[in-house]
This record gives sequence, structure tokens and C-alpha cells, in this order.
Amino acid sequence: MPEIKVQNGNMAAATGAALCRPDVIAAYPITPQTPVVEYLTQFKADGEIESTMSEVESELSAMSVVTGASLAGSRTFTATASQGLALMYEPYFRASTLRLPIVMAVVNREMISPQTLWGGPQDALCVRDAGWIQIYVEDNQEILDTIILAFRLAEDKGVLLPVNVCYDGFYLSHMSERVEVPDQASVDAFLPHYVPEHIKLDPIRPMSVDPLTNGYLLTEYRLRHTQGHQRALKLIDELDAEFANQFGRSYGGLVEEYCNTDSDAVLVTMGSMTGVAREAVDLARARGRKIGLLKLRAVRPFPGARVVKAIAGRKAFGVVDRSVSFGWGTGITFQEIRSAMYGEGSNIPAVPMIGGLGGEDVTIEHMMLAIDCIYKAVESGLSNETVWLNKEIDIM
Amino acid sequence: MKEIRLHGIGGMGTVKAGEILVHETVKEGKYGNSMPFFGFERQGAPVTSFVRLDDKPIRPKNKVYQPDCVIVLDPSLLVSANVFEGLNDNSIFVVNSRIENLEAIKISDRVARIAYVDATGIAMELLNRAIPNTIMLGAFARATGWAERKSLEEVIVKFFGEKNREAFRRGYDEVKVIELGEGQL
Amino acid sequence: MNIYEKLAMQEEMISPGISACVGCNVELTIRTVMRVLGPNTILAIPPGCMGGVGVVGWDKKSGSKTPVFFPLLDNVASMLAGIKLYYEHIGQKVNVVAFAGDGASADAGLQCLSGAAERGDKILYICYDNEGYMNTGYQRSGTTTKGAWTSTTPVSRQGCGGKKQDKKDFPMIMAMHDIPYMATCNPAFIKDMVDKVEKAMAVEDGLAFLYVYNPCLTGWGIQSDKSIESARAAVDSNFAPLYEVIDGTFKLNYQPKEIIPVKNFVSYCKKFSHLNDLEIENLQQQTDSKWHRLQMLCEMG
Amino acid sequence: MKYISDYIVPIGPEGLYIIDTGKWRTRRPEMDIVKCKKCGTCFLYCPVHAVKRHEDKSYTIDYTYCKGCGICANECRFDSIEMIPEEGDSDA
Repeated sequence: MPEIKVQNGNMAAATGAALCRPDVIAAYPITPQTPVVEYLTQFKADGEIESTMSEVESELSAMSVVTGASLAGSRTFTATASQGLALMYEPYFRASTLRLPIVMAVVNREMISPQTLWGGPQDALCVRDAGWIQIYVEDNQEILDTIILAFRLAEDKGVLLPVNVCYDGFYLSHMSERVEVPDQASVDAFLPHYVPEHIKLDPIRPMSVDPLTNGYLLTEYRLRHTQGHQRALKLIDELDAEFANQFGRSYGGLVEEYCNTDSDAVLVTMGSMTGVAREAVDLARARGRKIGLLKLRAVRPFPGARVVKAIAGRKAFGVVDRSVSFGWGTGITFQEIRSAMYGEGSNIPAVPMIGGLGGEDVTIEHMMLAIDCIYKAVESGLSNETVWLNKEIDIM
Repeated sequence: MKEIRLHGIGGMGTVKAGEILVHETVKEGKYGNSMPFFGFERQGAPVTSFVRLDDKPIRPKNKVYQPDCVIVLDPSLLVSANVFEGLNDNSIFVVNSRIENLEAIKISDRVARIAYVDATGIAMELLNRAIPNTIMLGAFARATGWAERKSLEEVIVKFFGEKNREAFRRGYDEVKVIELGEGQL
Repeated sequence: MNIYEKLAMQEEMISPGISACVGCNVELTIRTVMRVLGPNTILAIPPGCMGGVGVVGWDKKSGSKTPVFFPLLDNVASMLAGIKLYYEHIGQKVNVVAFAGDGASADAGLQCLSGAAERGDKILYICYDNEGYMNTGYQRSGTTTKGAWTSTTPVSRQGCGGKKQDKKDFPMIMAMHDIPYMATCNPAFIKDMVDKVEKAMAVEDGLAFLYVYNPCLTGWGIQSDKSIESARAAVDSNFAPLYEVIDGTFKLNYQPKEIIPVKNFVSYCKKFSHLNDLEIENLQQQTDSKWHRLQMLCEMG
Repeated sequence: MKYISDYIVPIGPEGLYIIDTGKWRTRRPEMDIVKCKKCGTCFLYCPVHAVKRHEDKSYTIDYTYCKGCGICANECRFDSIEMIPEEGDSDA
């Protein structure tokens, strides 16, 4: 029987990971991820999990230990944030190019400078091209559920890729809310035992891992890697349906649309700010604006087709990003979404918006302003310069 | 949906008090969320916590800006923090204070009901430590009626042990509730 | 069984043809230790000479009969720790071994190695110290001897230069981690090396560390046929003494019958050819004082 | 471009990668079996393990991968190994 609990996001992540029975866990504490490490070590101390834990001396080692353990054939879990992810970059890239199905929670936190502790997915978005699957979630239930789903996705023979489950630091990590914790038997039924066939360091079947490789062959591995992402693109949607069937909760797969069937413009969000965006959409609709909401869940693989389907035919769209694409001057996912829309062949007015950097709150006022900006574009038929929401509200 | 803001000082269990309210409401089959204002958690530093309670799932995952209730866990905050900021009309103000402290400050005209109790005094007497959070939850339950008394008491005992049952009850019993419509403080 | 019979019996684990420099004593070292370690071994070869010469293989082929892989320069011990944790988790015995240069061990990889040593990860870590980044063309490292020419500590036309700083005493740093077994080896002392590999393999309560002092022919400017002779001179001059530390107890494994001057060792290496008498005397004094310290540690038992 | 790998990851399970290092040799060690005292020093120190030990405790040099470094000749205490220049292309 599932159990109703009150958990903060970090506890939901630790609980989700524990239910997946990882063989080896290695993690290094960093705000706001620290409690994940504490909870897991406590589970181990209390005999609630059988995993072997390694209390490593850095994130570089955290990712390296799980990479080694995964190469030996184990299911592994780790978690980090921000500077920790940056320190991991070397083995992070390698984990995906070795096709190791590691699952790592990223408790999104801004990158320094300036010195900051607070939320923002700049950390994970900056490494979106390092070959991992990245899924961004909205609430604590979704954290727990997505971690279970992530192992299944990662270990699929057609995917074999590491997965990041990304959630906002503090807004989710330190927020407590109702979470339904599935029972172990149903998780076991959903997630079979991991048996690696593609790579394994084992004296019984000696192989070399990462011999010096020529560019021709490397190109081939890269192609195979992108095929893994293509497979994931289908599987994320399929698994969402399967998960819903078994656990009764669905998140829409790659993206989720809200009030979007009859919309004439679309607001795009990601992560915990989506909840406030839902409120704003309801409010705007009550005031006569037929705005729809698109919540981006998967950033890698990028759900181009579903984004196009959700936006095509509308009069404008706007994206609220909690990140900055330096040099573009917009948010990061804005560029991805606009790029996907180019394939559609239409020139729908697009509004890049940035809000909530460094853990600043994205409030209902910010979201209403975002909707106003999108409707300005609907009226003018023109795309906008980037709107910095927190700054605009201050001026107002 | 009810929105609540708690003002406290590091070490008083302010964040935990917010979480307890969520535990109680979830136990009753309802919904709630709570989050601390994110800073360095340090003994003695001001702490703010935000709570939402509702019968249906709660979508906003952010701070509370227009609270229906403010809980102040330490009288010093009446002066040092803007405890009335953004208050909704007809709000409930639950404060750890003796009447003298309250008389010294200007109460926002958006407050419809004041509930005050000398939680620090009770805490020192019962627990020998100035941790007023469970007493203030008792006061809150009485003043608002938003949490079921028995249920909240059980959650408190589960988290903090038997000693706090008495603390909660004293808070509930000894809180003075004044309807501001009825008379002046 | 004597050392000759033993080694002759053991299977060669490394590809018979790897592109190590002619006369390379690191090639000798890896072949020897891998014979002792045998097929039940997972071998990590980080970027460095042994990776460069093909021990990890090329394209779809391997340079070793055992499982072998390239860790990163800076995460050797951590990747091995992960592998070992899983094999312990499933209760399977396997030698999990690093064969890493000084760059991957004493410089870029020191943090990971120190962490694994402190946590007691049950791996066997072998560091071959050839005093620099030899695979990338002889740049200085933390273990380069003071005064030595490298491509990044050049010598001026006037004959001045070389590395300005002292050599990092890496085996001592590892010994001070209080690991169950730490030993220094030298390719001129094969029997001693084989004994130490066997002892390290038997360690079950933490990290075992072997330090091998490997003069680099190409990088240091040593004639190929003097590969072993120069390595022996490093030991006989007390410049790179052979000792082991078992659970905190120091033990000297070899006492030169006649201690030769450091100058004799230095004279094998072109990288020291610009040093004047005073600089060589300084090396001698440093060698003497370190030798004295080591003797004291050994006398403490 | 036609892709042919059976693998999705960079692994090398297809046997040993072997370089024909015997071709590098410019000098070859020659052992004088009369002078040889079967001490095994050459066997211990040959970096490519080209010296083979036989059942009768004798040693011979296998030239297949011998790089001709000269360590064996230098280390031999009985002067029983001599380095002889290879003539033309070494194809031993």
C-alpha cells in the first residue's frame, strides 16, 4: 500500500532513490542538496536500504565513484547542485559517453559569481549538451516519481543513458508537502533488476573500456548516442503512460500542456514556477485571455515535436526562463523552443523573459506581467526583446 | 486556501512549526505546503516560514505575500520585523507576547483578531528552554480553528515527544483572543 | 619457488607489443606487476605513458588480457573505489588496481587518492614516478627533482635554470595517511617489487599503495641500456630508498652495501647536466637528511 | 557513411592490440651460451619480457618484440650478451 507522507523535495528525492534499490550511492554535500546525502546515510544507518554508500571527498569523486560502480555493473545514484555539478563536469560528460545509466538528482542552484546559494537551473542547463537526459520537475511528488521513472528510462536497452532529475533548490528542496510514497513491491514491479550487457569491467569477460579511438569510430559512437536520445524521446512519453497506469499519476511525459487546447497564445515555463503560472493562467482566462501553458519537462532529449504541436497555430508565445544564455541575452530554453519552432516554418512572435534568477521569487504578479507581454506580441505581431521580469515589477 | 506566515528566531523551531501544520492537514486528508525563507540557518537570526493550507492540491510553490494569519514566535520581532507586511483584510495575528508588549506597538488595521500568549514564560516553566513553537501552535489552533485540536496535538507529540503535549495544551488554553471589532486593545 | 620460476610460470597479461620507449623501465614494471596480479584484476590506466603506449588498447582492441580502462587523470582512485565497492557489495573478490603516473597520482589525482586512502577503499594503487608529464613531452610535475631540466623548467643558454622547487615526497605523504600498506619499489629490484605486490594484494582492510621510482630514459636523457643501472643508482645513493610502512611501522628493505654519492646517480641523467657542484651538493644534503629521517622512522619501529 | 560497429560504447573486447615492436630494433642482443651462467638477470630486466626461461633453466631471447634496448647486455654480469647492429631492415 502506498503511504501518504509529508516530505520536502530532498526527502522525496532520497525516498525515490531508496525505492529503486541502488547498489552503490556516492554523494558530496552542497547547499541545497545536502539533506539528500544526510537522508540516504540515515536510511543506511537504520538498515532501510542495502546500498553501499561512499562518503566521498568531493563531487568529482562522487561522480567518479558512481561511474566506476556503474562500469562494474551496478545501479547507482548520486545528487548534487551548482558548483558541485561544475566540479563533476569531467566524469559527467564521460558517464554519458560510456552510456552508463546513472541517475543523479540536481537540486538546481545558481552558478557563482556572485556568491549565491539560491535556486536556478543555470547549473544543469549549462551542461545540457553533455549527453545526459535532463528532466525538470514541478513539485515533490513529481521528484519522487520521476526518479523511479528515470532508472527505468536510463536502463532501457535502447536508451542506456544517464538521467538528471532536476528540481529547484529551496523552492522544492526545502518545501514540505504531501507526497504519496509507493510501496516497494510496486516499484520493484515497475523497475526490473539492472543487468548490463553493453559494457562491464569484469574479469570473466575482459574488455578494455575507452581504448584510444579514431575519429571515424568516435563519430559512430556519437551517432549511437543520439539514437539513444531519440529512443528516450519516445520512451519518456510511453513510460509516463505506464507509470500512470500503475501508480495513478501522470506528468505528460516530455511536456505538459495546461489550458492549451483552445489557446491563442502560449506561456512556457519549467520547474517549480509552473504552479504559480497555472494560477496566473486561470486568472488571465477569467479576465478573458485565452492563454495556454506549456510546461517543459525534458530538456534533453529536446521534445521539439511536442513543443511545436503545443505552440503551432497560436498568435504568440513567451518563455519564462530562470537562466541566462550569455551572448544571446535571453533565457536558455527560449533559444531551444524558438529553434524547435523554426522547423515549423512559421514565424510566430516570440517573447523571451527572464525571472527568478538567484532564487528570486517568481510570483503571480510576474506571471501576469509575462502574460501581458505575450499579449503585446499578439497585438503587434512582433517578437520582443528579453523582458527581465523581476526588474520590471520593481519599476512598476 | 489559507496562507500563513511565521516569524521567529533561529533555534525556536519556526520552520518546524510550519511543517507541523502541514503534517496535521495532510493527516486529515487535506493539503498543505510550508517552506522556510531561505537564508543561512543560524541560531539567533530572524527566520520566516510560509505555510499554505487547503482542501485541494496547492499549486504555488513560493513565498506567501498576503497572509491570512501571521504567527510571531518572539515578542522582539514585533519591533524588529515588519510582521504586518502584506496582511490580508480580516487577518488573524497570533503572537508570543504579554499584553504590555502589544500595547507598545501599532497593530495593523487589517488585523481582525489578536491572540496572545506568554509562550516564552510557559516554555521556560515547562521545558526550561525558550522554545515556544508548540505553545504557539496551541494558540494558533484556538485562535484560527484551521487545525483540528486533537489531531495537531498528536502530531506534536509524535515529533517532539510527550513533554510538548502539555505545552501545546497550555498554549491552547491560556491564549487570550481579542476580536478587534469588539474593543480596543 | 624462486623469483625466476615464479615469473616464468605466470602468464604475461599485457600485450607483447606496446609502444613504450626502447628500454622503458615502466614497461618492465607494468609487465612484472601484472604477471603477479594475474587475470582476476581490473586495471586502471589513466592518461600518461602507459595509456599512451597502448595498454588500454586501440579502437576495439585491448592492450591487456585483463579488463582495463582509462580513468580520467584526476579521478583514478575514485573510479576504482566505485568498482571495488560494487564487487564488495556482491561479495566477489577481484584485484582492483591503478597503474598511474605521478601526474595522475601526486598532482591532479591527489585529492581522489587521498580521499580513497582516508576512506579505506580496498584498492591497490601503484604510482610510477618518472618525475614529470612524460607522455605529453617532459613537463615538470610536483615530483620533479629540484634543478632538473624539463620542457617547462628550461635551462637558459647561460646554463642556468631547471626546476626551482623541491620534489614532493609522495610515498611519505601516502604513508602519513595511515593506510595499511605503503611501499616503495624500484625496477632494479624485481624480487623486492614482486614481494611487495604480493603483500599489497593481501591487504584487506584498506588501500594499499606502491610507489615505484622509474627514471625516464627519454625525458631525463638516459641511455637505454642504462635504464636499470640508473634506477639502481637512485637506490644505492639513498636518493630513492626502498622501504615499506605496514600499519604505521616503517621498515627499511634495502641497505646499500656502499652508499654511492648522489652525484653518481645524477650523472646518468642529462636533465641534471647543467647543475653546478653547489647544486649537486644541495641535492646530496637533502638526500642525506631525508635518509636520516627515514632511518629514525625505521628505528622507531 | 556506413557504420559498422557492433557496440554502442567505446569498448575493446576484440583481443589484443599488438604493435610490431621487433621492427624498431637497430641492435640485437646475442647471447653466448658458453659464457651464460643461467643467472636469469636478463630475464628479470627485459622490459618487453623477450627473454624466455626454459624447463632446463636456460634462457633464450625471442626477437619478435625485442626493441634492442641493450639492458640485458648491460646488466649481464658474465658479459655473455653482445649488442650487434641489425643489418638493413630488421625483420627478425
